[in-house]
Amino acid sequence: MSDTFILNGKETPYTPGQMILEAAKVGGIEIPTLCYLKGSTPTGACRICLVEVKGARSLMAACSTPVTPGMEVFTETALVHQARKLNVELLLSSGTHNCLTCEANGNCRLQDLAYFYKITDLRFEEKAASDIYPKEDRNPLIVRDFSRCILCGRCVQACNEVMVNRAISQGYRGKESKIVTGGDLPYHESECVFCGQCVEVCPVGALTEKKAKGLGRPWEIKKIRTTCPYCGVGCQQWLHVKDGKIVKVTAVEDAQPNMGRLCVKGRFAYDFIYSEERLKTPLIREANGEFREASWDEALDLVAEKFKEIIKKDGPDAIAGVSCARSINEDSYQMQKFFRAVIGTNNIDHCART
Amino acid sequence: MDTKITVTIDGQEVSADPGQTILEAARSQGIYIPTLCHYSKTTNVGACRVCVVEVENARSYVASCCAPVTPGMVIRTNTPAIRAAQKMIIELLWSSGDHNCLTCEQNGACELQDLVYWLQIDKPRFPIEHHGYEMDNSNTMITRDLNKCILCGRCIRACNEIQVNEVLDFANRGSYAKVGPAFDADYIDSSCVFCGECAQVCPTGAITFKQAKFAGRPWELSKTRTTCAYCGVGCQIDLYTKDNKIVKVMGNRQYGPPNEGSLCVKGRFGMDFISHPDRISKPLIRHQKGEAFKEAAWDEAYAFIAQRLAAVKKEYGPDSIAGLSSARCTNEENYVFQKFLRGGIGTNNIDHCARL
Amino acid sequence: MIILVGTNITEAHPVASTFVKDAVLAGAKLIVIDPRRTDMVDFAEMHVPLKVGSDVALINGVMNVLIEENLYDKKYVDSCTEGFEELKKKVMEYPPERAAEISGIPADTIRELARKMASVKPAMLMYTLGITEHICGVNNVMSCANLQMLLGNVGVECGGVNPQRGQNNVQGACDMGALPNVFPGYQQVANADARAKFAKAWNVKSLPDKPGMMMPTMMKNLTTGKVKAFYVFGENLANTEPDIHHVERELQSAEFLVCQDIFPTETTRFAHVILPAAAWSENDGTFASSERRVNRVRAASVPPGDARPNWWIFKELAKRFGHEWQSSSAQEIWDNEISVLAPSMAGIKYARLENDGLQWPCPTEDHPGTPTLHKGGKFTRGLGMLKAIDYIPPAEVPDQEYPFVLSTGRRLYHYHTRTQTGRSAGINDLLGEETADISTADAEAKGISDGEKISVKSRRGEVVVKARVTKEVPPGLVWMAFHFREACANWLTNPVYDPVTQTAEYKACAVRIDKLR
Amino acid sequence: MTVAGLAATFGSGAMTNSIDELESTDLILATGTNTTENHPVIGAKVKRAVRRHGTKLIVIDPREIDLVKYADIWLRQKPGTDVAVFNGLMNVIIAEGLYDKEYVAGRTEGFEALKAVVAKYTPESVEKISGVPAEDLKKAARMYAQAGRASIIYAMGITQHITGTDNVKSTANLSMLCGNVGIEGGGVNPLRGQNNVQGACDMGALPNVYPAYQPVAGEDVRKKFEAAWKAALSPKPGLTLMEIMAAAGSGKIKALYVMGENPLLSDPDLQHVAKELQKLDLMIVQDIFLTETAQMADVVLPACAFAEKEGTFTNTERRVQRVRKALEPPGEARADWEIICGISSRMGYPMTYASAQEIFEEIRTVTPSYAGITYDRLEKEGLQWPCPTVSHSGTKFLHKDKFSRGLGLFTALEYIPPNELPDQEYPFLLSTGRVLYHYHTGTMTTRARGPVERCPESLVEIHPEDAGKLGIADGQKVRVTSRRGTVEVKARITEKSAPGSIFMNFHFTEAPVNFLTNPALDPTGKIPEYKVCAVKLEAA
Repeated sequence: MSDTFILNGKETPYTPGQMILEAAKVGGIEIPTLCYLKGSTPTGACRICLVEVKGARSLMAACSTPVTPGMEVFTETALVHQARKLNVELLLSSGTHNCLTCEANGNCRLQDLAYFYKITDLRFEEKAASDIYPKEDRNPLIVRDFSRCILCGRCVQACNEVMVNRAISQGYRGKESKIVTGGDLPYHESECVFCGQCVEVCPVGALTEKKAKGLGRPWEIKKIRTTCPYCGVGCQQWLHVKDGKIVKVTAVEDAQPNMGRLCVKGRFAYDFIYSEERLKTPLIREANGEFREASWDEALDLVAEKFKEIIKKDGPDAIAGVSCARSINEDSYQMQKFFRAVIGTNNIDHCART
Repeated sequence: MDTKITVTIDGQEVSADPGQTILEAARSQGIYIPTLCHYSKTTNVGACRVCVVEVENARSYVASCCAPVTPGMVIRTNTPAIRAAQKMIIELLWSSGDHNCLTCEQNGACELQDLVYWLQIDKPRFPIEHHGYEMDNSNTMITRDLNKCILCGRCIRACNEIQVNEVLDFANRGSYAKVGPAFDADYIDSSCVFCGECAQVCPTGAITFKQAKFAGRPWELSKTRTTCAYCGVGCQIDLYTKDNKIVKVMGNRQYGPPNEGSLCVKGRFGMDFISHPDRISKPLIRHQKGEAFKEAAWDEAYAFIAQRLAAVKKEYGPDSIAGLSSARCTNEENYVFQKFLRGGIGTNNIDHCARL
Repeated sequence: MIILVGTNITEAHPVASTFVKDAVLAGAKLIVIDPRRTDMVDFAEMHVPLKVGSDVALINGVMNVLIEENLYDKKYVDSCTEGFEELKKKVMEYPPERAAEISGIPADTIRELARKMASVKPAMLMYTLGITEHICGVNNVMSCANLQMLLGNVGVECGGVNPQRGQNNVQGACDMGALPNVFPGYQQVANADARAKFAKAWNVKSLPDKPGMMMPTMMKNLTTGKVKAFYVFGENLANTEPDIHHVERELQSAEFLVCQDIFPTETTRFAHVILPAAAWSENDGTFASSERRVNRVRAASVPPGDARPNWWIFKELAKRFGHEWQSSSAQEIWDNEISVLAPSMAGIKYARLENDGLQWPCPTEDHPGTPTLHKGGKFTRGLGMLKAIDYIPPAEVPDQEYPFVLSTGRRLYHYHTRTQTGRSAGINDLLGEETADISTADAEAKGISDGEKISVKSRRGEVVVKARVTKEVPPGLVWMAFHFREACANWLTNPVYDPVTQTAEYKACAVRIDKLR
Repeated sequence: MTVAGLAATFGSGAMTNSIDELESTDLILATGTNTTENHPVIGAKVKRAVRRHGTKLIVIDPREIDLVKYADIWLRQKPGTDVAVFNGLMNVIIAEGLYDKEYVAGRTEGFEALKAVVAKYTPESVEKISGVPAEDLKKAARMYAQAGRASIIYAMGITQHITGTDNVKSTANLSMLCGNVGIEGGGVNPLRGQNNVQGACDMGALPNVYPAYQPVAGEDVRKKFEAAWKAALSPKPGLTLMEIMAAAGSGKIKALYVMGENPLLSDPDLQHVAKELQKLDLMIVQDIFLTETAQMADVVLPACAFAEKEGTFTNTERRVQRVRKALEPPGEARADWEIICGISSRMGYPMTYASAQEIFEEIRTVTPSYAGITYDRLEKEGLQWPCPTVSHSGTKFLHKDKFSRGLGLFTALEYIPPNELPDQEYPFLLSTGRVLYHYHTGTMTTRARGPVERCPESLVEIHPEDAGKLGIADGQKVRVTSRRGTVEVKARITEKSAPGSIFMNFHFTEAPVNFLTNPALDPTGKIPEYKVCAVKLEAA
């Protein structure tokens, strides 16, 4: 077919309109990038995805250069390598990038690239502390550390093009550049609805989750995939678990139905399960009206005995039950089975209506 | 027989053995006290002082790794004052050298980093000292970057007390203090025998495994515990692998015998052969004497051998066949091999190089 | 094109809303039909702020235009539906002018709306509780279906009538037969064959053939004594049901109330026995999402104290009645019982759910699942049924004494009665208390300023709550949520129900608002 | 050699005690072991014992090895005079009444015969044979006898002689004489050279025994294995390695199957071995590299390296430990057991194990000392056999209260000189062994960057006196010639070996020291005399 180009010497198919980065990925070549965010307009901001295109005067950004028929692209030449390495080094000087105190340590694309390109010292001087915007962490959920920000713009893309909450944008110019909310207000005074998608896509430690701070580094964490317990969309999540405790929730990328997105509840409202107020033992009401703790055997025996009594006296239809629209299918199944098969009534319903 | 004594740690009554340090007594109860210079099976030196605790009626904070418990002692490990002291100590250690994890191979497996995280230190209060030490890149096995050294002395004790190679020691004093072989020599020019124990015990990125550099971050590696393939000691080793390659080898310290975490140069640095290009990857058959080998499929090789062995056995009897088993193969393989010769061929002509 | 009816999607289903917004950015047209100026209006080509509860009239008006102006999909209607003539007859009673009178939407706007709807195909209609929480909830749903069938939008990709379920596993609870009339997989209890099948599977002689009570009936019957024992699993009825004062009297009168939950709630106060349950992240199991997708839920932490998985509690209870249930994990329950008994889920097994789940119907283990129902105009029941529907006003309409309409719903930062979100650090900081949302005009007229505490009162109760003066609500409307106990809208709401589904009319009742002295 | 010597004396051939015990015992006698180079981790333990626990150390070795630095007494015997030295030690101990009389009376037999023979070996006469000063010998004897718990460790320096078995028995004699066998911290402890020598022996990869040293000649044993393996078994003990080579040369052996060994670099008198192997009709080699031996084969089968398979090794202290798969094998390489099974099955003797673990389960049923060991039990630490039942916690040291054979047997032994001693034509004594940085025939370590950096090529150690006489400088190439062959190798001038003795390693195919070595065998253990042969030396 005619729609092919030459990728590292190999004829590779592409779909018209595809950028080099995407076409290469389909062709099995992963081109490193920091700013590229799948599904949004490429910005070419980070200059890490540079590739050599035969006949072009300079290296091209693979994320924003469309493939043309027969185009010859080289992704791994010495020149490319050198340019990418230089750009990583320049990014490293854009702020303070000492991983020692960074919550993103171990989950940082910039760090990955520095390692991949075997960078052993910082060639360029870091930005002076006085030239860096102060950290913003007055809201309860998201920490914005501008000393780590590389202005790649993924958060802006995520906010405007993915979640379309339109809360942040690129602001100011040149050395003063900053990712800002409307009026450069702190997040919690802005239009932000705290979906946290900006944190999800931040490739470095500029945007981190406040609640996860200090609870565990990425390598100490086990990821468990589950389904969100809130509305009926059924978003797929990763629970980040350390020592049996959830420390953070992120979205499962490329998974139906949410395709890597979450809302404020799904992302941040997981810790209710650790509330001290949780019911921890069966409770039985005493004659004086107060509850007392009981064993499972005692509580279940009591329920069974009372139900049997009522069935005997008033028939099974004198018992009714409401199942839970939040618990798992298997629980609802068990409950209706219990009502139908054990008690002998169809008086089983649930709050589907709210 | 000594009797147990009772002390109070963080309000909890704890029974301890006389002579036990506060640190040991606390850890036996699952109470966490951070340490850096402490390394089990070596002398407690109290060098880093991260393990400080409050002891009632003591005039100052006590380094728990060195202080023995005494009856009735009341110890507190987690007061705000102790945490503040620990923060101060860690910040001082941090400022004592170049501790930027971005370019450190030890990132993710650094005990100084762990404590900075654990204590939630945001930035050091003290100016960073730049020593400008040259890296010791003299050999292919161990890299030393003294700019990341916190002078905890673990490498020295490992070298002298665990391996007893007596190569490393402190030199100079005060802020010029550094660790190394005699006459501040590079490793390659010293009496070092490259057991790598110093790199294994180093809590920071000061002494690292050179061949592991840029071969994968700690969190990208898989760890498999196995038994070393060299001499008959049977050291328990942890192979750290990435992309089907061995990145580094560490002695397994989780379980005791036989090596209790130590390794020698072969076990530590002698594993390259596994992914060496010389490895045979396909059966080879020489169909006629004098001919060159030809690559073959397994089935072909099996059939060739079976048919030829059967022919020899038929013509000359089972005792015309012999097998050399291997002292390097597993028990299961030796078992299967001798069973094959005895049960399958019908000869006891089975031996191996036990005598070498 | 996307048509949103009675759904504040950015707050109630935020992630779903991002896909709608993405679609708009990519060029899709959006129509929002909602009394309130919800966030999605920013993205809409047209906002139709109809009067609360006038949905049937409006839709009938739109369909009137579609038929009058010959804009409907005749081919589809002819080949895939029945009942068109009756529908047409009924719809002819709702010329735009009449619909305008009821809905408050000008006749010309209704015409424009109809033409717009007919201009793009396919169009997807999404609704939520703004449609269902009315005494005419079923009628509203059927009207939406009528409209979409008339436009030929059912059974095509990116079309259809798509309810978004309010709670994470409403779909699953229904699928599992936690309904008075059906077994798992919607097999009728009245059907003798179904009963025989389940009786055999469950190892019992017989199963009750009479459909049971729906929840409001159960609760009513607590006071009549017809229901003696009430088993409430994971629901906080004392906050979620309309007219809390009344609900509490009902719960109070239960002879024996069992509550099974993860927290003490307003409802557990009335229990005789409380059973502590394992929470979401402490269970292995499955949820079914709005789009019928069965997804895995995985255990990531251990339950506190003695709390146990719900399925275990039921199994243990059954044992005390002499029933020994075999399955002893959620997976066994699913793989060995549910998927065996519910034909639409027969092909769904845990082993197949590792990644993106499966959408039922999925009848066999090699079936890929069903993303779009009624494909190619093939309805489950054969032909799509067009139903003639009349407008009925809400049960309680404003009058002199109670001149405002109260409508209720959810807000972004909280979920249901806040048992979960209220206990998650940071979320309360984002929204710490309930407000009564009122229009600028009403606020001015009443001299109420933003943030001021006011009284909201209905025939059933009164709450004192902060006023939130906003352009989101039209004059005459008060809008509240039911997340917070003190200022819960359900102290005020009207316990009247749709006769079929017994869904309460949360969306409309009459209230008055007063400045506090 | 070890199995032959110790089995005859105690009834069981293996390290009697555990590595762990070395660190806290009262005295260690190290003989014929360059521990810090060949077993560096055990070497560290010995050094730790000396430095940190006050353990006394006696080294008996012709070379000035590293451990000498740590030793209280160093006895530098002439190579091959070990029996004399040990007899001399015992002579002193018995003469001075320092032996454990109660132990000797209660737990041993053959004391009188021993006493009679060692009486001849006075320190003075031993000095004449071995060159060890009589006074030093006396001091060492007293120190050993009075130490309390004393452990003897030895390696190839003891076994690789035509008197290897006698040497081993001598160490056993000494240990029993002072009541050191069957106690913690004591014993006679051979340090095995290869990682799984112990396991290969345990598994019956020996011509005369089935797994767990059950003799093939034993009728009952054979019946048991015939039933277990469902095959008729030969009652005739097979040939040992060196005999196999000879039989190949004489045409009695037609086919040789070699699994993971490289006899063409490791066996003595290589040129002769090569000729013998050439005569085979069929040679099959299974290995991870195309070794010298593999290059001669008719079929070469690619095997998995240790990190590419599951299984167990048994270490020198009888500890069975797990080997785990960490990597995928290259190309089509397969685990050795899988290959054997494949061939066996095709030869009409089906072996169909699904995993190493399944094989181990079978091993347990026919190997009483392994019966209690399971993979599950090996998850954490290994288990030391004997471990007869699953509730048995393994055996830290052997012969507690009772020897495997009942009473410990003293063997009265006379000194026999090595088979080939220096003479005028071949005036130097060559000893061979290993260096720290390499292993065996170098297939593994010469393919590892670090070891090669430290030790890139073979060296011959020459004493400065000899070097001076011959005009050889450090680093110069020299030619070493024996009656069997010649090799060229770089000289390393060092005082490690005594004047008149030179030392070489066998790691490098470029300088195959086994061109030179003498294939004379110990009559019982059939081990060649790698440690002594006569050579001449000249600058190349």
